[in-house]
Amino acid sequence: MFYRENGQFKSSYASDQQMLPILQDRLFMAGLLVIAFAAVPFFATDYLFLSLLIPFLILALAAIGLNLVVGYCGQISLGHAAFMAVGAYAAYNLVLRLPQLNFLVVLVLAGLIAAAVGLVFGIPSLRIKGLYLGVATLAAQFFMDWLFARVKWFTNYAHSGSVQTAPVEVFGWIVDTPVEKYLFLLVVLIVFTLIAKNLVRSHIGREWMAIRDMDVAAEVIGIRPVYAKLTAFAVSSFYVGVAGALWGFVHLGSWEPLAFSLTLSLNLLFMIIIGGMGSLLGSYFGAAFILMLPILLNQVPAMLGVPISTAMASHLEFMIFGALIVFFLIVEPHGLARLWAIGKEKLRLWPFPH
Amino acid sequence: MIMRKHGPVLALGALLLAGLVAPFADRSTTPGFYVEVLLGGLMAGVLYSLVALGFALIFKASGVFNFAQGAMVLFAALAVARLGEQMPLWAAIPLGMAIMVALAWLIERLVLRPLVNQEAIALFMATLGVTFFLDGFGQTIWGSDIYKIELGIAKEPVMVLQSVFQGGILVNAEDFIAAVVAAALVAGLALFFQMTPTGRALRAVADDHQAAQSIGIPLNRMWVIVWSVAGIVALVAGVIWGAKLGVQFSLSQVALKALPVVILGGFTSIAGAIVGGLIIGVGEKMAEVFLGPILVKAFDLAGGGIENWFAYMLALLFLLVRPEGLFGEKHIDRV
Amino acid sequence: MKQGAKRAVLAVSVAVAAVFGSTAALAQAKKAEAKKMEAPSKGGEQFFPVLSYRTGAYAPNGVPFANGFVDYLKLVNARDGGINGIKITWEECETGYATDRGVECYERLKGKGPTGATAFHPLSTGITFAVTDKSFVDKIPIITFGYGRADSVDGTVFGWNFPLGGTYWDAADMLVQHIGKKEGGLDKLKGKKIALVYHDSPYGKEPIALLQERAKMHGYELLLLPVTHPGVEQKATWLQVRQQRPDYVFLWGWGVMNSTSIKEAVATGYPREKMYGVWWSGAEPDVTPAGDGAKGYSALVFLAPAGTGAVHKDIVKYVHDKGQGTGNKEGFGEVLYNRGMVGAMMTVEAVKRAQIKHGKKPLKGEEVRWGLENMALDNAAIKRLGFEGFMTPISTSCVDHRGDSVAGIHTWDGKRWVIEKGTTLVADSTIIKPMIRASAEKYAAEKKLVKRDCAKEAG
Amino acid sequence: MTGESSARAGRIGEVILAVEGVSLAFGGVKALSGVSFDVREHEVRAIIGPNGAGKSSMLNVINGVYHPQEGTIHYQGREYHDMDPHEVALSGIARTFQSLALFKGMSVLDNIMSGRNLKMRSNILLQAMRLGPALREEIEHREVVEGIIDFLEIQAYRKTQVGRLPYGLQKRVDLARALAMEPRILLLDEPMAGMNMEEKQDMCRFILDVNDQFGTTIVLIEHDMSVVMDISDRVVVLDYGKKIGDGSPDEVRANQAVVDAYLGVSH
Repeated sequence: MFYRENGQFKSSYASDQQMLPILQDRLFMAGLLVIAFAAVPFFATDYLFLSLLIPFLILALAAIGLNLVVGYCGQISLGHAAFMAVGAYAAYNLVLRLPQLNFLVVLVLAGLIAAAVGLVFGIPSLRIKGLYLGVATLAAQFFMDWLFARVKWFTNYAHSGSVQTAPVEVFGWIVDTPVEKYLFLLVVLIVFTLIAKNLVRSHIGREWMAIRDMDVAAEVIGIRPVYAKLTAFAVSSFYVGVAGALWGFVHLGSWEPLAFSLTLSLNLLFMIIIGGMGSLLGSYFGAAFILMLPILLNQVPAMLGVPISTAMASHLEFMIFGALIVFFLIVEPHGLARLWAIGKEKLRLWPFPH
Repeated sequence: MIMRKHGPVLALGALLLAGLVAPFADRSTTPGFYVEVLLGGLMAGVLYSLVALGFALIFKASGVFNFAQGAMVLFAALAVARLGEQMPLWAAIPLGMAIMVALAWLIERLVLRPLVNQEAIALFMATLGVTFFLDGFGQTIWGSDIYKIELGIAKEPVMVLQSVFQGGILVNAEDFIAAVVAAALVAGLALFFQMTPTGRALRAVADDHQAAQSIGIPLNRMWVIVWSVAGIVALVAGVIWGAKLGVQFSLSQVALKALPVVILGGFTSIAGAIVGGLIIGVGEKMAEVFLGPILVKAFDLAGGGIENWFAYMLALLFLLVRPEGLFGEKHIDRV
Repeated sequence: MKQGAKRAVLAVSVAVAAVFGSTAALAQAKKAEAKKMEAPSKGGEQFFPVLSYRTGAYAPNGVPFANGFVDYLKLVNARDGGINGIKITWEECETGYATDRGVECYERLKGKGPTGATAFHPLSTGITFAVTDKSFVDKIPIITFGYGRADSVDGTVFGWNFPLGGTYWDAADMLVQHIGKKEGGLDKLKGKKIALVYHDSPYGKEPIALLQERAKMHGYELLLLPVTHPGVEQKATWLQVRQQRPDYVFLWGWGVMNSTSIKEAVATGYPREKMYGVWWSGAEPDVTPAGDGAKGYSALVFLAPAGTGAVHKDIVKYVHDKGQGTGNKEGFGEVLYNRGMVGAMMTVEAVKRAQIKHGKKPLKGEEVRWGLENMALDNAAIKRLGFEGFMTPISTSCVDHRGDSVAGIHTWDGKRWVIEKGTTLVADSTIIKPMIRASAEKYAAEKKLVKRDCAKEAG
Repeated sequence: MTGESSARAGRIGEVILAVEGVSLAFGGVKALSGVSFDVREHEVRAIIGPNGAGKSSMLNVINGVYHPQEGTIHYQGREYHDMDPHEVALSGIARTFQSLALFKGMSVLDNIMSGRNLKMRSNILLQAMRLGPALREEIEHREVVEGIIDFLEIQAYRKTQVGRLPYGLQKRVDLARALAMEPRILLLDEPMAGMNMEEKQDMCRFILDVNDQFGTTIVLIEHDMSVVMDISDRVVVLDYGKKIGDGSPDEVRANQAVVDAYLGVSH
């Protein structure tokens, strides 16, 4: 009744091409932003910030990055945590060696370095596809794990191989309380989401999707697969690199190479499978879901008065993760984002059945 | 023409050969030690091959890249180890096999059948889900401690060939038995595929699903069979590996070692899994023992440990030269 | 720029402006609020967070430790009615030995209970590194007895870390001293070769600095052999051991890595008598999977050896016999179970101690710190608590967060750990102290920290 | 019909594409052996033949998906060698596909817009920010695409995901995407396969309109002889990878080898 586009006519292509063509969507989004910026900071507890919201914002960014290459360009990667590591260590060394740099510049540079590395490991995608590529990206994972653990320069000769960072400072603003971290990350995430949205609805995005959907046909209509695949890898690694730098500086504060292990790569992949491949919104859903599931599994049974042992809870977590992945692949391959879309479709017809 | 086709492969072969000879540049490498490293690599390779064999079998017959093979190895090993506490091993192993067959049936029913005709990548991701499920499920029902499988083989090494090499060569009975079992398994599988009607049907399925179906081969049953066979292969790998290193959660990580093997050998080739496993096993041990210290010295690294990525890099390089792998079949795009 | 994009950009820029404008004020308000939270809390409960790992690659070691820890807490409640009448509550959180999960657990548990978490045992050097930063803000002590950051002994920089009873630098130092003694003097180590087979994580890397320092002094060659997590793949490592033939191997493993190392040592024929483990590589799960092969292998033993004593009788009486035992009594009386118990006991004692200053009420982490900084567990107290023979006295101060580090050596005889009689090892502080100072200074500089002035706090 | 085709015949120009002695083999299987023919500007040229005659292989060779082992292709007087499909596309050759090769996860509009990709220039940074030039470019091309959408009468399906359209419409979107490239030569791979009579007539009309209105040269593969004969100027007949006939529809119809080939198939 209230959610429909009837009567909203577009008189120009520009207005037809805007991000949210339907008025209600725009209102909804504005409301969401107001809540995120104005309401959450006052109501959320430190725990909510530090354990859920802050990691959520960063992982959502990383998931968007991964989604660009897997969901939009169709090139599977099992090693994206490696590019997060590149971003994190690049930022660490930039801050260490060029302390006068503004942190935002550091972020962009870290992203660019990650993009360069991503480009190198994206090269196999020109010769190989699908599962072969997945295994090739594992090479990136294991190589980067090794590199940052072994080459002492990267960790500034820290005797334990673990690095520490001071709180982030942007234009004199020291981002150290949970609220500040949250707001800083929220702004970063929104900016990067907008950029990603722009990319996927521009011709570069169509090139990626064309390669994903039917690579031979894409080439025949003049798309250079080399360019499309490598830009996807580069942009994706850029995003993930920025996310890695934030993960290290804002969330962890100190870390070792294990923080960016294969487990994280697989978790990122699960985020986009469950959230929705080829959907930015899905990246948000997936990140939230993967982050919350273990926490809920640990807490809900206790709340319901059926406490289960810690061991059982973590075994259950494995099992539920696994089962859910299979479930989503079978029942809704486009993930939570698709369920959301179906919900909206229903709302459009409501209260009339058809 | 020949150079263009085989040039890269020859170059890679030359590189491998150079790698095999290079350690002698260092005078301190005695021939005896060299042979020990070689044997160590081969033995590790045999175990990689066993896991890779499971991958290849399933991929060949169902086109599924089964990430869960490692989890199956762990699950089978856990089952045998825990059952072995209640009963003699000769009973625990067949029972473990029965469990693996049941598991294969369940996977076919609950995971593969609903996903039939989906893209390969979706099936692959589904096996990722199966991996997680099995890891959790296995630890729930079997426990998460380190368990033992006693095959009753002496663990202490023996010195052999003292007359040929200075200082002799250290070998383990365990390793040789592992090699023999692996060889027997491969021979058995080869016979199964060549001689039995089921085996022939499986090969037909591998060649062309639709054609196989159209001549009345029930696809679902074939899948159950091939996953069962892969499960039994996983059990053999798990028992051998578990007897050597103990059965624990970490065992499932061996799957990660088998991935470069199938890449190198070609996804569809059983011979490839075996040869690839041996190449990777020898390659990474050689690299770690001989190349590692050189890199550590040259770049002032905090320790070697290059074997973790060396296998992947080797596979990757090979892939760029020959995308279909050593024994894989060339794929042609149709429009 | 046309409507749609323009509107979006406008919305965002307004939002951004609003954020930058309001954040400063908001942040200030929050900071002030944090300071104000001094109000006395109701309810007679002292909350203990328990970070554990009962699943995954490290479960064999994590399970007995957690069981011992929790059983002791249960004992204190059942036998003594809590700490001077204050009931202990606790919650376990599974970290899986992973840093990010550990941080999440820390955040989840730090505010629980009427007064927040008493003190954390991260049970992983990686997690210790990550939560150390947070301790400055949250003011909750982090107890890392026998692990964690070696430089955190320095209480003036690491105000909240308590590596009670020893660090990895101490452990490495003791091992070098021990083999020096065996060789007939530290000068005999010249030209010897020592291999360190270590878990490739902050945990395994910590001792390297000390071993290198000692190598410079005594002229032995140090061979570094990292083993990648989780440590089931060690063939190449031990082939290198076989090639290099080191005179000694120091084992710095955790979880399944330890037993695998011993098995590979058997397979490559390296004598177990020449292998020495750190105190985390000398428990039952580390040797039993290797069967008879582990016979002759030695490790440092620190605080809690295997066996049962007075306190175990109480645990059986008050906890197990009541059907309250944790995890099917798994590991009861083993090295790691006992160590878990000692960990819980030290925390409980710190709370008791802090109650002297702050009163018999639930205490905040900040108040518990005083107890940890003024620990005085002498032999009499240890005996009274039923821990005789399971630990050595510990006394700490604001500057020294460790106390004395004393350990012995025990050897696996194929059935049990046997303590080497008459071997008492004490770390050489003349070597370690300057290293601690240098490393702590570096940390303070990187983090831009203001150091504590202990003299002033005492006065 | 004859009158119309002779009127069109008047517009036919010089040879634009010449295929000489092309042979192609996969492993041991020969798909094409020594095939030669030429295409003149503005004409409608058909390649026909029974299943497995090598028609699709021929198209794949022309637009660079396969590289022949022997033979040459001259396009606009220049020989091209080992060109990749996107280079061929850039030089003005577009095609449609026999088994649909649309980007099924994208909307109709995006599918057609992707045909404009090779004409879009703004760099990735401009696109990321959607700043002036990138946005203007997007709108300019949108206008062209809207023209094509009107031309092919698919206005109603603009925002629909392609995978959900019925087959006949998908074929039209495939044609639209190729047209969006504004090609000089349009290769059509069985554009009428699987259609009913009405749809086939629509498609014929569109093909002739394209040829008339835009002057696009058309190379057309068809399995079904009857339709093709009506709309094409000249016809090449392939069988087992060899050329067995070439000429006007009437000449080909009279060719005994062609008749045998088709009869052979129907047996």
